[in-house]
Amino acid sequence: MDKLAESAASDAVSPVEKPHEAPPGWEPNILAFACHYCAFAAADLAGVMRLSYPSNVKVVRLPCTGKLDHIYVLRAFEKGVDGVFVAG
Amino acid sequence: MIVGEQKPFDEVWEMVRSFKKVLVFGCNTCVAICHAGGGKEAEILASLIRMKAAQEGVAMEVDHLAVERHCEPEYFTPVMEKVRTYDLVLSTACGVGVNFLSERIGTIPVYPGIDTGFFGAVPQAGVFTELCAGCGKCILHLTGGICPVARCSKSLMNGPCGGTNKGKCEISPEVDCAWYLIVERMKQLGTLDKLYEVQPPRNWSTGLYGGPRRVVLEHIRDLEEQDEKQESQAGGTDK
Amino acid sequence: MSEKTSSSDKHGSVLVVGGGIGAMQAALDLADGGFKVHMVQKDPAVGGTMVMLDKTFPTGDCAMCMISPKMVEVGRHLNIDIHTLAEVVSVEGKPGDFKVRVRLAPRYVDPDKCTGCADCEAKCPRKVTSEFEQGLSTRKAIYALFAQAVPNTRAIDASQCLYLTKGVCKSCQKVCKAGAINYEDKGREIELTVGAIILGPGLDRYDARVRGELGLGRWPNVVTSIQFERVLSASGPYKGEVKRPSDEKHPRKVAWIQCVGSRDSHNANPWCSSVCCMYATKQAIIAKEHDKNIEPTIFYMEMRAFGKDFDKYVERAKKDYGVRYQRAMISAVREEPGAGDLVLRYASEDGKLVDETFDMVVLSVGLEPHKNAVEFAQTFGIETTPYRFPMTSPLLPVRTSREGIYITGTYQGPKDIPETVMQGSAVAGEAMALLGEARGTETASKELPPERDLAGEDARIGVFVCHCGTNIASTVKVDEVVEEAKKLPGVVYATNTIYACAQDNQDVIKQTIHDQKLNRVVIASCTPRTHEPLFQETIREAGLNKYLFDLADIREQCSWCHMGKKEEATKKAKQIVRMSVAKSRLQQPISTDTVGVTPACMVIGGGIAGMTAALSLAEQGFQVHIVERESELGGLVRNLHRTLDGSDVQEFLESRIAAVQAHPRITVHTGTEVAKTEGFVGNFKTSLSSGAALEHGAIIIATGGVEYRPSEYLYGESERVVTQRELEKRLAGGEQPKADESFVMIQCVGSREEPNQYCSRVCCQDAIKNAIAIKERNPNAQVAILYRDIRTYGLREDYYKEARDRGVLFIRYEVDRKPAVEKTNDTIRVTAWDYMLNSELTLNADWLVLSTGLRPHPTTDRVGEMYKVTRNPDGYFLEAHVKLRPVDFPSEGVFVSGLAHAPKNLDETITQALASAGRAGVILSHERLAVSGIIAKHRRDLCMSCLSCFRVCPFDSPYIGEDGKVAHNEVKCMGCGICAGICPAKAFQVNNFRDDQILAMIDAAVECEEPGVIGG
Amino acid sequence: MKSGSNLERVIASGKPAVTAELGPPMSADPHEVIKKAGMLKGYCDAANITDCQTAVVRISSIAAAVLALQAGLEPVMQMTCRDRNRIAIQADILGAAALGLKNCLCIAGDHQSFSAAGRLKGHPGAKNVYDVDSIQLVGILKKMRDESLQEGGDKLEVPPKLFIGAAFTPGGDPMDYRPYRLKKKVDAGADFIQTQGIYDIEMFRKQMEVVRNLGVHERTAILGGIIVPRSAMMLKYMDASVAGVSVPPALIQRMMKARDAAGDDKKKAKELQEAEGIRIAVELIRQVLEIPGIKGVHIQAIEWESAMPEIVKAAGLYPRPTFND
Repeated sequence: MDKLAESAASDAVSPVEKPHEAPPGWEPNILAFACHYCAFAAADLAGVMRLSYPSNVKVVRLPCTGKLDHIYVLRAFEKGVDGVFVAG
Repeated sequence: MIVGEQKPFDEVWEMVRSFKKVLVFGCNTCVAICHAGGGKEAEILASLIRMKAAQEGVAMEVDHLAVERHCEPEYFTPVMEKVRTYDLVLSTACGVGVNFLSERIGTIPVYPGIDTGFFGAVPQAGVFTELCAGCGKCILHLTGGICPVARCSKSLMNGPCGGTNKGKCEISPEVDCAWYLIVERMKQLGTLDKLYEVQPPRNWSTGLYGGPRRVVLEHIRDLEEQDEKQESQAGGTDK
Repeated sequence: MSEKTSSSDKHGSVLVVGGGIGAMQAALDLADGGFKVHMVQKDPAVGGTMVMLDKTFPTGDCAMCMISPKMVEVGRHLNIDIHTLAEVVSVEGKPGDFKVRVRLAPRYVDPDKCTGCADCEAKCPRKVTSEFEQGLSTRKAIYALFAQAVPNTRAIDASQCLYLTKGVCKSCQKVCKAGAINYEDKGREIELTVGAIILGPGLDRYDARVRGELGLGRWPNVVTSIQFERVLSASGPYKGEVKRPSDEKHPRKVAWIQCVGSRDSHNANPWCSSVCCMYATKQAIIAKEHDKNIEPTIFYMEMRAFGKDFDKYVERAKKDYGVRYQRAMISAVREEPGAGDLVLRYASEDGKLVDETFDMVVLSVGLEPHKNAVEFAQTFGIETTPYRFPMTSPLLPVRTSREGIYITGTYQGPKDIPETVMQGSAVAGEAMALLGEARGTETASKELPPERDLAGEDARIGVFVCHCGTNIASTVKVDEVVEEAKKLPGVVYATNTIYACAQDNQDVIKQTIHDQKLNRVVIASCTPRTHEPLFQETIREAGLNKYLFDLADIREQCSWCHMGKKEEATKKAKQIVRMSVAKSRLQQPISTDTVGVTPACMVIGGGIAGMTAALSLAEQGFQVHIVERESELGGLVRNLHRTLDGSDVQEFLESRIAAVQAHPRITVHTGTEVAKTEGFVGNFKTSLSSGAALEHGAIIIATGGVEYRPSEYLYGESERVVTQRELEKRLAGGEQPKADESFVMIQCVGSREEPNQYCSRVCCQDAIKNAIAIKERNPNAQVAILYRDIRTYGLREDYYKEARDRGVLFIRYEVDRKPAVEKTNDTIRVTAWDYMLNSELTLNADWLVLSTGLRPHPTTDRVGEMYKVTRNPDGYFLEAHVKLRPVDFPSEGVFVSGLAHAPKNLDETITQALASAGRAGVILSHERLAVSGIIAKHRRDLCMSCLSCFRVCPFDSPYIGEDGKVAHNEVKCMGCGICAGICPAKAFQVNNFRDDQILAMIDAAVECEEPGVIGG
Repeated sequence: MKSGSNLERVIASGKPAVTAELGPPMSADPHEVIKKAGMLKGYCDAANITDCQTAVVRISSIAAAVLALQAGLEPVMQMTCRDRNRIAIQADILGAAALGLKNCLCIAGDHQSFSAAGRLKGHPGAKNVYDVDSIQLVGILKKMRDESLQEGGDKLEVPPKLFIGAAFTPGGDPMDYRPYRLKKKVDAGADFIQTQGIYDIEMFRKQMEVVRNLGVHERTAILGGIIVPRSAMMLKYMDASVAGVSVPPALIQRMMKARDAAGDDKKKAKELQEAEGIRIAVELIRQVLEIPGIKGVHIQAIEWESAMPEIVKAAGLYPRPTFND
């Protein structure tokens, strides 16, 4: 492994892409993957307490966030979801 | 098992960007175990390529598929008809699989999706370590079961060089000095005296340096030889 | 209904009085173990004190998150009847057969009709100070105690209701679409027949207004600790923001005053409340986590961090959170006029009086028996102590003076959550032992129709969209959602319903399944966390496999959080339904397996913990094998002669050993160790070093601990230096101290400093016990105790006082200034720093007595590795959950008790042993154990035995089979799906959370939306 | 005489031998080598010409050795196993002998990732060779010289007459194995041994005792390695980072004392430390030479060749013996 060459390359090209400018009024479409036992319960509590948040957040319940598969996240992005929130 | 790592995505993208119909083709044996190139990783890589293509505005169809092993034709022959419908096969099998499929696929290019590394053990989940270099001439009985060819940075045969520092190799404090381990192990085994003898220069021709290798089981070799004989005899009568 | 009939005159049912965590644990263990439970709770909901807490020490876990599933479980249990707003009026009869009369106060809301939608609460015009929020906010006259209340039937506060007090209003009745409001409710009395009674009414909090000098009720920014819990709580009055009541400003300097109402025999209660040191530490940490600008100071007299990992928690509070611990008594709190700030006056360590200003003051209020504790005890015919606690003995810690009546939790004396839970399981164990033969005689089970075979059927989904009164319908256009559902593939029927969960609607659902030939059901209503089991039961009663159901949450996760945004909420509700239907379409019937249970238990360790557990289980009717390494039973208790209250330990031990040896169901294997155990819950196979082979369904690890053998303070170099245990032996042997004979005791020898940064818990009492014994025999003998903190927690505080009254000298030392000892001609000279006098102090001791700590037993690691159970950094076994599963291990069917778990006193060891017997009894009482449906399914044809699953599974359900390849034990599987996430071969899929189902949901989540532009 | 080199003759004479070290430049300019050779000439019996030490490209050892020879300094060419296979090695050996070189030190060579311990770019991506190791290399040279045979068995018409050397790191771990490995080198045919720099005399004494018990000191000439310390920092670095080198704290303190005596005066601090360094080196030379079985010293004044005359003189090793045939 060419460590020096590698670090030189990463110096030259930042690994983080520059964020695109969001058009005015644009709201992200967000999909959350939530653990049944904690984050999903928290989402429930948010409702019980009538806490308001944007409606374009939807929750997929998982038995544990350890169940999350890479492909879930990628599929969501491929389908046009703007943000994935994994909570557990 | 064979250990590989997925290639940096930018490198993959440069390979595939000019193709219209790409199959990411996984292998479900060694490279699946090291989470580099099994069906699951092929699916992930296909998804990443599709997204990159969409971002770059490149029209591209990307699918994924996986078979048990790429190094035995019986596994991929049944899907070859489908495989041949693509412009490019991006194989996430090890280098063996890429070569092997490439030879048999016809005119479609087969590109590597992973960098094939080494034969590795799995000391713990997600960790793979090189222990054998496949040199073709095993001397582990002389070195306490620890291979100096694979695990000494200089493949030394006669004990540790002067670079051993606190049991670590001079190339990095992270790397164990194989000879340090060998000496300690041989002490435990009570066979340190084996290390008092000079090992003469090795015959490296059993390894990669002797040219590509081939192993043929004896009974198969006999058959091959018989076939050759028959062919030459047949050739002889033709003339 | 009954599975079997009792052969004796004992009843297979138990009355549990109280609804806190201890009572709930007892109820669940009993009901799961085959007994009918009647829970009588004076509040309108269960939950007790724990539901009011924000977080718990020392792990910082969220209290509500932990207790809420338990409450749901209690609320739904087929064999637990909850009677709320209820009080026991009289008890007659004998053990095994009690007649109990219970008075039910009127609720004015019909629980059979009320769906908990809370529309009434919204409409009710009457605001009332909220008891639950400790007066920091308001509730309505019709109310639920708290958001997650179980049962969630509302109740009308008759003293506040405008209609019931003034005859006007009826708003609730008008708005209730379920017709559940009944102003004519008069309450009633019922009679219950039960075999045993468990009392767990808990304790009250000390009313700190009595101590006017501390300013509670006078200065608004002086709050009680329970008020501060609500301040910290995300569901509390300030939504978790730390604010002070007077001006809702963020306080910077916050002071905690400890021992308010505790350890004060003149003005308040003489006992120690056991939990305040730790909860103050927790509150300081959590406050700091919520707001990093807060500077917490805890004013205390003695830091009683005696529990498992408590000392480490306090150290972390100091080092990582900068919590200041100031050893000082606060004499008065006064408000600075105008600012609302508070000035605390105290004497600093050097004796100077200091005035320090704080923004907010928290009073760490102690615990005390309910006002009516004596009457309560009289109702049940049990004796009380002068302090009004129920009378118990350290050797029979959960039994009252009346046979068949047991106590649990703080009612017995102040204690923390895990000890309360432990006692819950312990009383369950005791009741099971008493009523062993009546097990299963009064429990109900359901007769269900056979499941319909769906072979060859396409999905026929029925969708029911719930209005939830107005909860959903006022925000979501339910009709539109129904129309949308009708268009979805696979949906053959869709309709709306006012209350999906209402009893009559269950019949509607069943009829619709029948009429429409539905084979899958989606209900769009509320959260699956509470309502899924109900609907699953409904469709199962209609002959559908219960896993052919999905709940689309359009209330908690839609209407309630998007109020006033009708369009958006409707659109989201449609998407949620679409996701649910997409999943439902791919649902398959799941057959659940059962495995047989060997009704026997192996107990490792024949000390008092092991023997107590064994006797309880044997009484419950199970075979027990005790495996003891030593040649005789008894363990560490063999060295113990008296308890702090003077009970004869040796006599008790002899009686236990005799009982164990005489019991026909107990086999003792002494001089033996476990060689190997294979199998899983219900089906363990063990071979012993003796060659014997055992089959058993559960394992209790009670391997005990050992006493630390000191190397410090001249131990072993002078015969005048002895341990407390050696002194105890001498005293038990009848030694009479001479007048002026001097005993100097040093505490914390080998405890509370690295590398053993934990309190051994027993040593303070041991020292005081021996000190009192010396003084009793010769008041002129001199006893001095050099200590760091005297930790006579709970009711043990009395003995601390007694020792002081008898003239025992207590001299504090700090760990960085330990006493120095040296040999002189005939005495030991001890030099220490006296912090009171600020000078060096020299004591000439005839006897130097070392209070040595406890250590894990040397076999702990080996046993731990054998059963794959982890140890904490100190080497003690780590339980499954520090708060709510204190005797369980993560591996099902394996339990812990006694010193193997952590240092503890004899009564606590006995309690924990009973608890482990209760927990094991629950498992052993089943002929077969059902395997959950939501588990990972393993496909061996896809698996390549890479061991990824094997390495990550927290429950060890994947294993290497006899053929050398990975196999999966579904009995151990908890369905978390970590294996499925990591499996490179996709050989694992979790039932009902299969990849194809999740992907279908993801796809459905974005269908019909404007096409997404990737990358903006 | 195996080679007839000056070094061999000094050793044969029984007088303590002195070798030095000359690092070739990263340059095609021969003058640097010639200049350094001039400085060392007369103060040592031969000087090692390093072979791309620390895996950094410099004038090749053979070429630089020839330059030194022309400048009147007897060279010890170094041959690492890193860069050449046995074909290239033997070819170079024949060439070197043909050019008149008579001493060769066989070593494994620093790994290519070394790159002057990271101070230079180097060539960490290079492919190393290590066809043979240093012990095998000694054996090959001996076979060429004494049997006129190549490693593969083919005959050599005129064998290379070389005085064969090898290295010894007495303080390297595993320490108890090191003397046995030294014995292997001698068994393979090493005529002389140069050790890694010694600061810990006690350790070296103990290792030499084992060496003597193995009888190795009688079959080869062991030259103790002396690395002339130049600053306290250098000593600390070597103690912490250089494999097989440990520096007793007392030596480091001596150096620090010398540095601190100068206060804030940097120039003076350098002078004082260099003077102390030379004193330490001289003491070490004397101590090493007293150890039974030691036949000389290998003095490395790294990039400080100018210090050699003073050190050699102060150690009583000047003038160097000369032979008039």
